[in-house]
Amino acid sequence: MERGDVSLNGIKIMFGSVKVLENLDLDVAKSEFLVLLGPSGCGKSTLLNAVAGLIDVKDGQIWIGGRNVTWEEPKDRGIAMVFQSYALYPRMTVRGNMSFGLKVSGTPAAEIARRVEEAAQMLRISDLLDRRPSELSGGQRQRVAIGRALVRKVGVFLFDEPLSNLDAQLRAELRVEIKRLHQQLGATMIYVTHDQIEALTLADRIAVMHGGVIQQLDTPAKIYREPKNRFVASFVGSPAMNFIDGRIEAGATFDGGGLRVPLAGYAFAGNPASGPATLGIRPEHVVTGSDAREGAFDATVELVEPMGADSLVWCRSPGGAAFSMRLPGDTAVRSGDRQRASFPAASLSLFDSTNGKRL
Amino acid sequence: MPGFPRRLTSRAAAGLALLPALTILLVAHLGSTSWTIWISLTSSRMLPNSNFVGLRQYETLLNNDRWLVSAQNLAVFGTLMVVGSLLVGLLLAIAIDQRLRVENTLRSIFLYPFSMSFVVTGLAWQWMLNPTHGIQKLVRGWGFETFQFDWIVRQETVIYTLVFAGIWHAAGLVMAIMLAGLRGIDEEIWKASRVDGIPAWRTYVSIVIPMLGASFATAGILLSASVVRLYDLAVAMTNGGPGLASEVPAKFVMDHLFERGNLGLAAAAATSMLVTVVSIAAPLLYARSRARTAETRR
Amino acid sequence: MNVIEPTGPRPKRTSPARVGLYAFLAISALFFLAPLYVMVVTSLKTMDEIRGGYILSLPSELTFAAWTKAWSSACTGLNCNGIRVGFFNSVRILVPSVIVSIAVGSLTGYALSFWRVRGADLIFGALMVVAFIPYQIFIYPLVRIFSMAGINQTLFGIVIIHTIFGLPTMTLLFRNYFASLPPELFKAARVDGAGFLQIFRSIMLPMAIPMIVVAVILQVTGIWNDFILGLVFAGRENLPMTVQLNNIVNSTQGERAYNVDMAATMLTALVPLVVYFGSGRWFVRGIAAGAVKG
Amino acid sequence: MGRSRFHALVPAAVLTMLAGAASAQQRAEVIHWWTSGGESAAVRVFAEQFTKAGGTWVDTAIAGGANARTAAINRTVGGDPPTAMQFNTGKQFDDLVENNLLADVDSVAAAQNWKAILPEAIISAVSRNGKFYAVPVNIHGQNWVWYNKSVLEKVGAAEPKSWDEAIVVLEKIKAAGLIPLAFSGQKNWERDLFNTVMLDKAGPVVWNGIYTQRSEAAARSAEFRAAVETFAKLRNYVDAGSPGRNWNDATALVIQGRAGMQVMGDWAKGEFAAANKMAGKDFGCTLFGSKGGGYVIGGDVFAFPKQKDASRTGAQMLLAKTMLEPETQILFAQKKGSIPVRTDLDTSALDICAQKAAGLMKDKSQQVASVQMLAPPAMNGAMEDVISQFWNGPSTTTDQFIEKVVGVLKQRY
Repeated sequence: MERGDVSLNGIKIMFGSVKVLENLDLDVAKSEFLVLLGPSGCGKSTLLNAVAGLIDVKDGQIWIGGRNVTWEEPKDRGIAMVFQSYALYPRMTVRGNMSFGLKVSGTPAAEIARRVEEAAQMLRISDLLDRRPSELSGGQRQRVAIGRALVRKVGVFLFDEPLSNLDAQLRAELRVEIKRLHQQLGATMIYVTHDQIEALTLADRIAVMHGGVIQQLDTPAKIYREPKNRFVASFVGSPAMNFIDGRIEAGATFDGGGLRVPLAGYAFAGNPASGPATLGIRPEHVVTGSDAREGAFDATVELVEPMGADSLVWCRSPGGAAFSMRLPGDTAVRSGDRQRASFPAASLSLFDSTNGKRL
Repeated sequence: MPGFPRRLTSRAAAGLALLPALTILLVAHLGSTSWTIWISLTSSRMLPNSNFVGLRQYETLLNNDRWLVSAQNLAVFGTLMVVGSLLVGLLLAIAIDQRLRVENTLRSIFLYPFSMSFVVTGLAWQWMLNPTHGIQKLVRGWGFETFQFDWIVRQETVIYTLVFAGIWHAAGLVMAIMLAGLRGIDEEIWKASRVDGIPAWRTYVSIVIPMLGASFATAGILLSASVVRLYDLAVAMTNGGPGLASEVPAKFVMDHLFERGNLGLAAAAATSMLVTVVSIAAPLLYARSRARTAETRR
Repeated sequence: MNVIEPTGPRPKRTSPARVGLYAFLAISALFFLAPLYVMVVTSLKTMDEIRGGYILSLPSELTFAAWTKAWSSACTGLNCNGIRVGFFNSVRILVPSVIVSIAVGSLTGYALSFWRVRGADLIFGALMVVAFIPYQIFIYPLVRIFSMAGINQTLFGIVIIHTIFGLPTMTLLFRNYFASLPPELFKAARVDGAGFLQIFRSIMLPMAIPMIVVAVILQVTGIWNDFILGLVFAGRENLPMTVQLNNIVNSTQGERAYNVDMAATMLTALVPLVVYFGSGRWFVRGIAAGAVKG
Repeated sequence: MGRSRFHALVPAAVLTMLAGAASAQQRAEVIHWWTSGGESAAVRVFAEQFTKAGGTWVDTAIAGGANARTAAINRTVGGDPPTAMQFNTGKQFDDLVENNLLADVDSVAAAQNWKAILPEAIISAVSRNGKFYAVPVNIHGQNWVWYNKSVLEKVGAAEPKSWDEAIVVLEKIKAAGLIPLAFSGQKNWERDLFNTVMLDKAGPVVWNGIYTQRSEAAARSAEFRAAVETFAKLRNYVDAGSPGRNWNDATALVIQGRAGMQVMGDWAKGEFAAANKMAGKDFGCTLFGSKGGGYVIGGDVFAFPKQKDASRTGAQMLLAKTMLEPETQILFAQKKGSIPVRTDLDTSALDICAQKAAGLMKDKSQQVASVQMLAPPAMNGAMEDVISQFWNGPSTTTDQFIEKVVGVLKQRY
């Protein structure tokens, strides 16, 4: 078996007697940007800490850069890490923060200075080197924290929700920064977040986690378009995907919410079956007005949420199922209006009603 | 509250919250302190009188061997006891913070001395340190005939035995304060230092201990205050002896206040202690206050 | 390449550092326990053995007579009912005094740390200076003030007294703790529109739990072991347990029964000890969430 | 609720309830510092006699003289005085008299004819400006020398009669490998030892010269110097463990025969009794007074703060009277180990040491007043400090010590 740059085999992690992760496998390719995405408590941070060596695994192996590092100390694993709270050493200057680890490991002073300078330039914090963390803004602090990781000159970077403590604007700004860094360095990065926008924008691949299990590991596009189960479908995407409960009849028609949606053109994962199912469709995939095709119906508009470029329009199907659709920002639709709509089969996701798996 | 700007009511609330403290400070503390200063200028004996005698009590005080010796003793005891307790307390806190299974038990062991009245624990110390039936006798009984541990009966060394017992008594509290400080430190700091490859001891020395400034200040002031007010320990362990070798200022105040019925002299002694404390503390507090103002301005 | 491929948890190796840690803790524990050992063995001996034997030796025959005597039949003056007599008085003084003094102290510390009240530094400085004065010197003037206010010799009076004498340390404790918290916390709450008391109750107090534990330790110990203030201010109906303890151990001319003295002291210390043991859970709280240390 | 429980636990209160409600006005709250077993038995004598006389004794015991006095004085000042409060026989209540806080007991004194039945020193100790302000209840001898009979027999020594003889005996005990002088190195006992030596070597004239007249000449006299030198010699006869020791631990050394003798007040008898040792059989007691006045008398008194409620004054007078009744006096002395303050009683019921003391009480020339009776507490404290410094600092010369004593005498108190 080909091993990735970071490879986890059969990881099991316990907190006392509570099982957090079990039998988890994950391979991250060299220079890949992998995002661990999931709600809080899903085990993503725990997993990252295990990769860093900050938490002992109960079972399984961790390989980094072709070495089995399961029993190695964090410093020997060839990783660097950036934390949500920045974790800067408050009584040291920025320079001190960035150089302390190197100093302790006995790196020559000239080399330390060079690396600090380089990292500071890359992150545009050269002016701040003699300040203390308490004198910096949140965004500056996180840059310093990233700088402290950069000077380690390692192949693998771990980010533990690094942007969660920042406000929206800074978050967007630093997101770009990190993306740029990734391209510049060509390093492997594992990035934990609960923010799907970050995941979709940054990742080469996303691992969506829930309940200690990787629900789906795929490219952002695939995760967005073909969620493997109902959890992934509902967690990824904003505004959220619409779900309508019903049944599939003869593998050809979805019947629910007073609608009959033809399924010709839907790529079933297995053999088309019949039975109870949930139909999922993203608001932007709803076809409206004169573009509506097979299975078109008239929906009643209940609420319009203008969001600038788009408007999110909340409707109700003839059978009473609520769903939203995305219309251009300048739409004239108002609540109480009737809106023609159809669900094109190619954009649908169908899930088994019992186990939530994609059909 | 509708109709009121929140800012104003909160400010007012903050002022209101200080009212009890302010009342206590003005009525009880400042009132009593001014009274003490006034009494130190009178010839009061067991009960206060208003017979003004100027600085006579202070003159007596400065010619009093015991007072002078007490002040010296306090300087030695205070320095060793504060530094020692901070050090021992910090080490205990760090040791106990290593996720030990017996943490709760150990914490109680280190704290229990603080729970007991010195009247009798002082006696236990006195017995242990007494050369004729304490540790010295025990060790000699093991065959080390020349073993000598008679500090408590020698004038030059008795003060160090008070330091022992003082540390024994106070280190647990320092440990609790330091532990509270340690537990307040962000776990991610630890993770970051581990990833950085900084050894645990180095993390403590260079990163964590510098972050415990507030804990040090708290413990330091509490210890200093207890040092200046040190009384029970000296009474129970050595009663100030041998000779005057373990006399301390607070004991001087207490003895003259009650047993010796010399309120004027006791008040003069207390006032002198107060003046000393203020002259040491005021510049520190002033500097701190300025530093704080400077920081908030930025 | 390792012969065994590393899998699962790191093999537990006892590092020299760990050995040193345990050695340090063991020696410290011995140092701290030594006087307790002396007290316990003494309390289990007969007076004849104490007079004749070595203080460090184990009792030749165990007797718990001193403990029962200390609790229920030692003379503390005319009455010979041991130290239990004042137990409930002590509890009645302790509970309100601890609560009130910590409440006032924490509120003052909070107001002095986050709220830029004018003269805050002056108030704090004055309180710190007061902490250094031997408090016994305050007794006489406070007796006069209290009797003028009509609360001398009452339970209310002694609670106020403990609040007065606890104020400097309580304020210090909380002010310094709050000052060490990140100011963003406070600012964020202000921006969210929380008021003075709301921030205090729902943000600051929960964060200060380790410090509250310390404050409780300090106050419970101080108030429970207080003798002179209770004696002078509480009134004869409310005299605390320490008065009985003092009566047992501190007689100048009477014959002394060390075994009873020791037992009485340990019995009196039980309440603070229970508090220390009970506070453990709260101490651990701060570390509960996935703590990892070297 | 606190009140009712407290009462239920106090036997005296129970007795009162039986006596009936009529005695409600005769309720007396007494603050004293007699708390331990033997002391408690002694104070019970007062309580029971008072109850018999129709009073109700409400007991407030607080160990440690300074503690009890602090509580009592602060309550008096705070307007809630106890009915009676204990003092050592001496000058401790001077300030209360000056501040007009004490009631006089002249009526009782006249009725019981105190002037005839009390020793002169005691009379002057309890009266101020011609009025009696306290009732004396007992006499404690402060300068007893206790010795273990078998130790003295073993080294072949007889009971010494003076400190010069005692030093010979101490030397013999030392040669036998025992602790010659059992000593408790705390300031007040160091002072008592010094006073004991001083009285024997320098006599009552110098004693009064120092403590009453505060005369520099007395301190510079040859007799005083001789006393100081003898006192200094005694350092050779105490063991290394003596500093800081409690007096009863020193007594225990004598009881066990590990030490030869001890200088201590007659309350030490309580320790001997607790160890089942008999005076005259197991241990001996003696007093040194080569120049007369060999018995230092101190003791305890009760004073009566002025009451707002006049009805409580009756209880005060009843209590004062009861305490000096002959029966009370003898019973109390037996329990307390002291001797009665009255000189007109039959003391054959007391132990032989007490009888010896009671004998001396009949002859004024055999007594001196204790330093507490002669000098204010502040001066006694200052003397304590100087004596302690000298005792523990062998490098201090006799001359230096005498200069320091002169310094103490010159100070204003």
